[in-house]
Amino acid sequence: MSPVQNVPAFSILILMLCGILCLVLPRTASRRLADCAIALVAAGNIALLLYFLRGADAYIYSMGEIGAPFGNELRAGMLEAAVASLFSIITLLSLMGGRAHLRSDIGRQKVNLYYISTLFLLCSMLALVYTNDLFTAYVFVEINTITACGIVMSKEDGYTLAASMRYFIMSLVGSGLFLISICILYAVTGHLLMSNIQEGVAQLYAQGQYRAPLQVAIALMGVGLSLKSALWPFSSWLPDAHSSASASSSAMLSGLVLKSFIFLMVKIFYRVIGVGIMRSHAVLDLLLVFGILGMVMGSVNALFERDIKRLLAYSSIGQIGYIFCGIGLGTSAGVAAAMVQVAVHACTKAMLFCAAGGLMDASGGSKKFRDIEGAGRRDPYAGVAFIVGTLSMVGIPFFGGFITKLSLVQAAVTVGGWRNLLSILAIITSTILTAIYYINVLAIVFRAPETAPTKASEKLREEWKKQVRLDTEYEFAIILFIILNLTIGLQSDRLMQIITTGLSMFG
Amino acid sequence: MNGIGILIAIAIPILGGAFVPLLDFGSRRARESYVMAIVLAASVYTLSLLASGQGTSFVLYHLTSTIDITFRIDRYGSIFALLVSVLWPLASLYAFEYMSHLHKKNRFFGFYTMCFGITLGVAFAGNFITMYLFYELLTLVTVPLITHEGTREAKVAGVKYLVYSIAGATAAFIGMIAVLSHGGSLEFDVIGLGSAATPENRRLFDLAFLFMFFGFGVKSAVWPLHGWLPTAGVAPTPVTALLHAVAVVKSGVFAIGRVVYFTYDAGYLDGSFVQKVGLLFSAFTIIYGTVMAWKEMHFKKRLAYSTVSNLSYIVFAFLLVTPSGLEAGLLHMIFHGVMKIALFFVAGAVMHQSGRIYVTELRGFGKAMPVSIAVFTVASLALTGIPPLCGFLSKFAIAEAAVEESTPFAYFGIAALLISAIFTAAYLLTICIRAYFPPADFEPWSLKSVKEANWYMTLPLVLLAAAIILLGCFPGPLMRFIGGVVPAAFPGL
Amino acid sequence: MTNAVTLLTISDGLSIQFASDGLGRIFLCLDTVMWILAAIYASKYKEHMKKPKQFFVFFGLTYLMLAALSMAANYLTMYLCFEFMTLLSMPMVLNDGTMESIAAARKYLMYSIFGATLGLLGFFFSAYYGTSAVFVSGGVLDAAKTAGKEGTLLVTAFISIVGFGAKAGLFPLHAWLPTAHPVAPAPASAVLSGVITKAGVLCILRIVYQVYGAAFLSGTWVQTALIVLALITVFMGSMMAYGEDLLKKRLAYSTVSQVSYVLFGVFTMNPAAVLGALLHVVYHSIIKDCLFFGAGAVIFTNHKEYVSQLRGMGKKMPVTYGCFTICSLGLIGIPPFAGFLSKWYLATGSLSEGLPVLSWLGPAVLLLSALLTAGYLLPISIQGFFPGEGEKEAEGKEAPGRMLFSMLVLAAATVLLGIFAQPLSDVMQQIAGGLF
Amino acid sequence: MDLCGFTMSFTTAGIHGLYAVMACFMWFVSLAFSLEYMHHYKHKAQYYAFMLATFGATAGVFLSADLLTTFVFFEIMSFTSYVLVIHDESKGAMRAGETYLAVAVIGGMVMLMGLFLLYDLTGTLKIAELADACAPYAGSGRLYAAAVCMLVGFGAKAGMFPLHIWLPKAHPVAPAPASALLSGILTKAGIYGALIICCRMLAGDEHWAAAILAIGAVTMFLGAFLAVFSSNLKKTLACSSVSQIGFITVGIGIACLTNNLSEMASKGTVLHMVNHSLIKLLLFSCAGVVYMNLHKLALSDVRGWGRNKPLLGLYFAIGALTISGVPGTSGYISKTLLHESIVEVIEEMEHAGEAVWMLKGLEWIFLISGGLTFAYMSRLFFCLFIRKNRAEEVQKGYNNKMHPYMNVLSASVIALPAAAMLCIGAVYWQHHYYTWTNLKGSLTSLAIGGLLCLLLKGKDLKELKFDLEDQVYRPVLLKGLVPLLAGIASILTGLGDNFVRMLQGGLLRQIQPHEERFSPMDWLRGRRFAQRWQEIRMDVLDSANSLSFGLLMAVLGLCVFLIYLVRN
Repeated sequence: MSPVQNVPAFSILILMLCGILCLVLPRTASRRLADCAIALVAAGNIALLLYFLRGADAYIYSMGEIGAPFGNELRAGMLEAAVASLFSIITLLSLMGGRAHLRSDIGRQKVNLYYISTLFLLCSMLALVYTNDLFTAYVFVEINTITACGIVMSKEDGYTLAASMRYFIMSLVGSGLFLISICILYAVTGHLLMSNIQEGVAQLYAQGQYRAPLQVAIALMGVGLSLKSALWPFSSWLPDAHSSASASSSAMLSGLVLKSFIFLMVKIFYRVIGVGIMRSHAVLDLLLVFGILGMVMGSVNALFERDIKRLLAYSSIGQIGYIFCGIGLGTSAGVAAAMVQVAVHACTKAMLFCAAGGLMDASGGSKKFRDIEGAGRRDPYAGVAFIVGTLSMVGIPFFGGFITKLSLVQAAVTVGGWRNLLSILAIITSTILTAIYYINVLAIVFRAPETAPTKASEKLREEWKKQVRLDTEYEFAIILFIILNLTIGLQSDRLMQIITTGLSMFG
Repeated sequence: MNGIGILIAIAIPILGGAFVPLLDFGSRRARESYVMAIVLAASVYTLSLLASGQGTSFVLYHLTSTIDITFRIDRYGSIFALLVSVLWPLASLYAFEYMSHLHKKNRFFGFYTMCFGITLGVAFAGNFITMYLFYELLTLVTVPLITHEGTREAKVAGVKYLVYSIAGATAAFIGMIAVLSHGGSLEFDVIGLGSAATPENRRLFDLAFLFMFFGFGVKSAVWPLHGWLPTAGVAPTPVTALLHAVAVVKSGVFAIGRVVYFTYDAGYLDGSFVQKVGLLFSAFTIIYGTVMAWKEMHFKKRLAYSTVSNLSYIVFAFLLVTPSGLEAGLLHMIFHGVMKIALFFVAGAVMHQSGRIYVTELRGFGKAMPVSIAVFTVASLALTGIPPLCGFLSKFAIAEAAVEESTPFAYFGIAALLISAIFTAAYLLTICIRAYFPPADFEPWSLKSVKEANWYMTLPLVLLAAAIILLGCFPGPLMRFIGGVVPAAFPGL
Repeated sequence: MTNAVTLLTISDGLSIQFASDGLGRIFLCLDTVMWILAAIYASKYKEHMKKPKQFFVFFGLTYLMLAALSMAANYLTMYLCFEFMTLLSMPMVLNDGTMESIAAARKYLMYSIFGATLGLLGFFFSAYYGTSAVFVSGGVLDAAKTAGKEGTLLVTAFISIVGFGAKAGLFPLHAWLPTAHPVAPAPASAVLSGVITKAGVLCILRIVYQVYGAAFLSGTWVQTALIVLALITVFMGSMMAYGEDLLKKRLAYSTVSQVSYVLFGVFTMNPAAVLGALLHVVYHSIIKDCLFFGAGAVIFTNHKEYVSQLRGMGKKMPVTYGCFTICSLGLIGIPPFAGFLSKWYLATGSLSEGLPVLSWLGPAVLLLSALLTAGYLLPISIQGFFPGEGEKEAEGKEAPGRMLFSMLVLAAATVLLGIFAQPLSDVMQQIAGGLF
Repeated sequence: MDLCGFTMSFTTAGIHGLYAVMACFMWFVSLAFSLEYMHHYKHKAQYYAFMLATFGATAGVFLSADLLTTFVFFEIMSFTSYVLVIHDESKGAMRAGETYLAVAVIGGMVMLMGLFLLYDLTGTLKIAELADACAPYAGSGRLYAAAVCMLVGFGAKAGMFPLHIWLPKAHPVAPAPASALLSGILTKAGIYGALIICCRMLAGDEHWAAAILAIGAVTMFLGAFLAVFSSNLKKTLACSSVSQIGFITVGIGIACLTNNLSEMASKGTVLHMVNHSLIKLLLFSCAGVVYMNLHKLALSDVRGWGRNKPLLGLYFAIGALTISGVPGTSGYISKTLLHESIVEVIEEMEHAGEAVWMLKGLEWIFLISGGLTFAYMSRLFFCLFIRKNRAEEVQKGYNNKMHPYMNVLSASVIALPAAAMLCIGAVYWQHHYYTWTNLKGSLTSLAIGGLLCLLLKGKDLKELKFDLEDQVYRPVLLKGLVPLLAGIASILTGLGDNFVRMLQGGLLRQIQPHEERFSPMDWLRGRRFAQRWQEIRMDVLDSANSLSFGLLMAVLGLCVFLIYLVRN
């Protein structure tokens, strides 16, 4: 039992503790505390990842000494460590990236509350990643919902409140369904710990009993978590929520929150219900079809958008579709592709949202394309970040997007029949559409001002250019983001290894 | 000279081009000399590489366990590199003068020079992934060149070009991955599918081939996917001349050649269903291209459609999957590049000097712009296939290869060749007639304002005309250089 | 073709070679003589032209190409010279610069290039299936390679012959002749129909006898199809000429029909018929040039284009009309003059070849066309010399000296070659024999 | 001697020589006569040039030893004689010349075709070798084809039935000496050819002989019939030529039938040819004299002119008597020979038991046409020399013989042929010609003639309305055949051009500058429902963002999940 092994428990506890402390500390102190806490957690998780990389096997970490039925367990493997460290790094970077907006959007006195909800958000995400107990998972799902709505509501203008309320209600519906499915599982198998439930379910399937309740449980589980992670039919809340929130919060929401629920769904499917049953289970076809619809519909809607943040939100729906298409393929290669997309999309989308924040600063806070024209020239950091983001989204080698497309196509090609054809067609159309609207935005962002339509907007742009304040922290975050994306792109080989070994340890 | 030389050859124009928009040049002269220096350095270096560095390869980066970015100079790639590196300096010289009255020159020349490096990347790519990388970058770099003039028309053309290219690239990418995942090797020095081509996954390899054929077919303007080429005619002439006659479209055809000869081999493709499909589509495009060229009265659109048809010459030759077919295709690739760039330059010169874009407005230009129209006549005679000039040679080689193949599809190809020769004569020579022999009641003073372009434009024209004539009469060394490809592509022979 | 001179070797299979053989020599002498006379004629006619300088430039260049064509030793050189001859002779047609002449020139160019391209098809196949690039009497096809491929080779032979037939005014592609001639200046149309159509005939001769070989083609459906085409052209040409009022267009249609006499002889692939064909080549060039010179003289001096306007001109232009009448009689085939002998050999050759129906139908059509030729040529001379006393006095003066000189030379040639034809027919006999 | 690219051979053997001499004699007489005749004519130089040229050509035709040489001179003769026909360029002359030339050229072409077929069949055209060259192909169709073609050629020149139309028109318009030669010698050239065909190539072929006899009979009767009804002096003589040619054709037919064995037939034919030439020379000269003085030829005008011109009357009488075959004249001898040859053949055939009625009919037609000949000749003689002109003063004008109507030279020259005929008659004055059977034949025809002459005396017969050429040949040829062929030719010529024009109009239509190409997107954008779609989309978007829509979609998704999972 090397000291590193208890990193998961410690990281959750530290985040809770700091969350509470922030309540009482003054503004600047709470800011520094939150940053340190997140940095510490990130370091811990990276150490854990290195530990696993040196060849250790996944282990169960039981909380306290109480026995099985009542005690609580965490399970840590290479995949969990990697995802957790990624989440924490991105949260840190998003906070730093969106700092300027926090000041202007949230106002002085409420900043502490913002830090509290961020910390608790990260704590709940790490818990979802590590937990091995269904009920704990439900508890942290609830915490996650509340804190996510919290960081959305923090912006306090009429439109955001309406959007967050809509987001809150839809999430509660999702977690409600999730709770019902847990109750059914508990009623049927009598256990709450994932490993025990798995044995129970395996027995039931073997004896052929309770087939219907199990199906219903899986269905509710699927719908609940899809709703939380914005799979296409259930994603109508996402565009308003993510676009109206402030830069850092939308980065966290799009990048991390959605992914945590997906990670939970994968864990439940493979650890609770078991690989054998899931391989040929009908829910995967549904996930594949809705995933494909999501890919296409997300991109189509993004094509017609004239507001940069809504465009990025719709693009998230599309990318989530990608992930579910990977899961829906049913093979381990498919899930690996999904996991790669989780990692890559997290980094890219967070960076894009921060860059969008920067562009909005450089064009007087407006999100409309008309005003953003030439913003890339005024705020070069945001411009370059946007270029890297677009290249990755389009799938140019050397960038993250390429490896996702590569792995997904590899997975799709090995699967035979209609799945193969449908997914390939979807990939082609979504790549084209993504390329169109991203490069369209790129063209607008970098269009030389001379061709802008009116004289008046000429003068306006001049003052905006003067307004751009030098914000070192924001630039530092953008640079880090770009480095993170490039490393993911270049080190994609090692990332692939981590994910595949992680998955093999997963079951 | 180890592999690093290849990287340098590619890096000089890309980095050089990237810096152009950033440096602010005092005068036009400074920018031109800088750009010309970069381009000349790159092409001279590449030519020296071609001479000495045959066969060296260099692994830049291991992307994943099975895939890495490698560069290799093999005879097939060096032919394309030769064409590009010879024509780029000429095109740049031409572009300096042409762009004199257009705005945003820095940005234009930046992308223009980067494009040179990326095309070299396509030529020297060692395996499919590297070629795909540079293929995609080529699209992204050329989009701003097309939308350079900023008019609504240019933007529509840019988006259309982007959509077609991205769709094509993705389809090719999927085909490539299908081959990779089923055991085929993507390396270009491993010829053919070898053991992987077992009967049961034959259908999948056929499907993959079709995906790749039509994927790369977008750039080489095969019939259903050619829509973007004529609309891209609105771009400034150096772009249409160099990219849409030489670099971009030829990279599409070059990629199809890689697929046919290096990923699949003659054994697999000869007589197969996909070969028939390919031959049929390319032969039909030959006819479609020339007929549309005859129908189009807009000068550059007419030349664009003529490019559509001539590219399918090369695709048709490649798909014959015989050594003579490969040689014929490469020969036409080079000759068509030279001829078509000359024609586009003349079109550009006419447009630059007199602003006339329609073919019917060229009456009496024979006297007004003697040099340009003379070069135009030489180039159109060559393209029509009049013997001493180079056009005939490649047309003859393709026809010979088709006759050797002697299958119904090959004969349909020959018929297409002849029909297109007739239409080429129709839509090019009528322009020469209008230019040289205006009707009796034509007042020469109406062209008083039109003078011959200055030496920036006429020098490349004259050099190209000389090249057309010399290549036509003394193709010996070039044909031997191309002959070297056969042992690489056909290890069995 | 022995001792070919190689001007330029492009690649192993392709080279531009020249060699002089019997056939080539006939055509070269013919071109040279006709060109000299046309030049003399044009030196006076140029006052009537708008751009004489441009005319003479292309006049000379076309001669150069024609000479090269007759000396061409392989298919490639022949095709090259053929294309350039078209390109260089086209400006002569649009010399007047009227919109109509430009349209006619474009039509001429397009038909010839269409024909040449079809001819190219023959080149592709013969280059592959043939043994030697140089023309060899009796055909170059390599028996081993063409074992299974006769069908396709016959098709290509038919297409390339019809292609080159475009220049010789063979039926499907003859339409450019009647449009190009009325607008071209007289010396140009004289040379165009007298000599340049013969270039097409020369190419067809080379292809039939020295690329595919008479043995390969005779007796096949290609031969029958080609003879039928030739006969259709013979009949159609003379029929259209019979009804045409514009003098030069009438002569153009007559060219269409007369050149198909030659083609009929070539396609019957019989030594006597070929002899007749070669003779007719010479005779037709001489006669037709003289007729066109006559027509040109009438236009030059009295600006009258239509036949109906020429009543009674014979009295005013005795020499012109004299030559015109002699040549018309020659063309109709009245014995003492030149035309008769070639018709004689054509008919006897065709009959002795013994093709099922065509052997007698051929001569019948030839004679019918001769009758029609009489129908459209004699009235001109008759109305010229014997207008009938009722008509008013036609005004007009005789053509200038240099024009008359050319016409007189040609008329004399018609008479002399008609009567003392033996030396000429011996030479032709020897050459025709050599082809088989 | 090889000329025109092949060897021309000449011979003076047998009939060739005879007719060459005849040609010389005829030309001598007519030229001498035309000295005076042409005295006040225009284009004299042209007339004499072409007379000599025609003489040369005709001599060539007769002297040629092989058919090719014959054809060469035949063509030259046609064209040179054409100029003689249209000598005075009057409207009638031009039209007649046109017909003459057309028949000549068509005849020439068809004969050439015959020569081709013959040459192809036998390999030789030498007249001497023809007989045994054609023997092996006796009944073959190709030989018949060749023979028919050649017969058309020669028959056209001779004036046989279907192609005789030019004779009645050409002679009246030609100057008298020329028309004398035309009907005297040129027709004989045609007969010369026919002779070669029948007696050399197809001697002894019944079918061929029957055909020739039929043509001969028709020509004979038709000629005579037309002559009786013609009201123009020269036209009557021309028609009589046609009829006499018919007689000679019958003779040839008989010779061919008897395979040259019947000596009477061949001698009769030759003699009759000679007689006819001389008669026509004489008669046309007389007509020439009449025209020379009166410049009129219609019988009604010329009536009674010769009453006080005994010399002319004598010449005309000699001619008339000889041609009618009155016993004692050379005409009688040749006609009797022909008649007897027919009778001989009839007896022979009767003896052999074959059907003879056809030949009997022929004999009767022979006699009737002989009678008709006598009738129209006597009508001419009476009209010219016996009857008085209806108008008194015209008759008075004719009577006062103030200036000589023909000078001494022409008088003596005309005397020559008359004298020649008389001495021929005398030479053959042997008895056996005058046996009763021979006499019976000629007397019966004379009786018929006399009877007819009495019947028609005094009445002025009007011209025949029916004219074979205008009613039949010209309409069929010019109005029917030529437009049809011209239609076909123009369709063929237009084929290429129309195809190209159709292509350029349709498939290959060039897009003119500034022509808006139809682009589906713009079309859609402009349509009314495009705006409508815009509004719909805005509403959909707004509602899509509402919560209720979100919940609705969630519920739908849940239902799909449940249904799908429970089902399988």
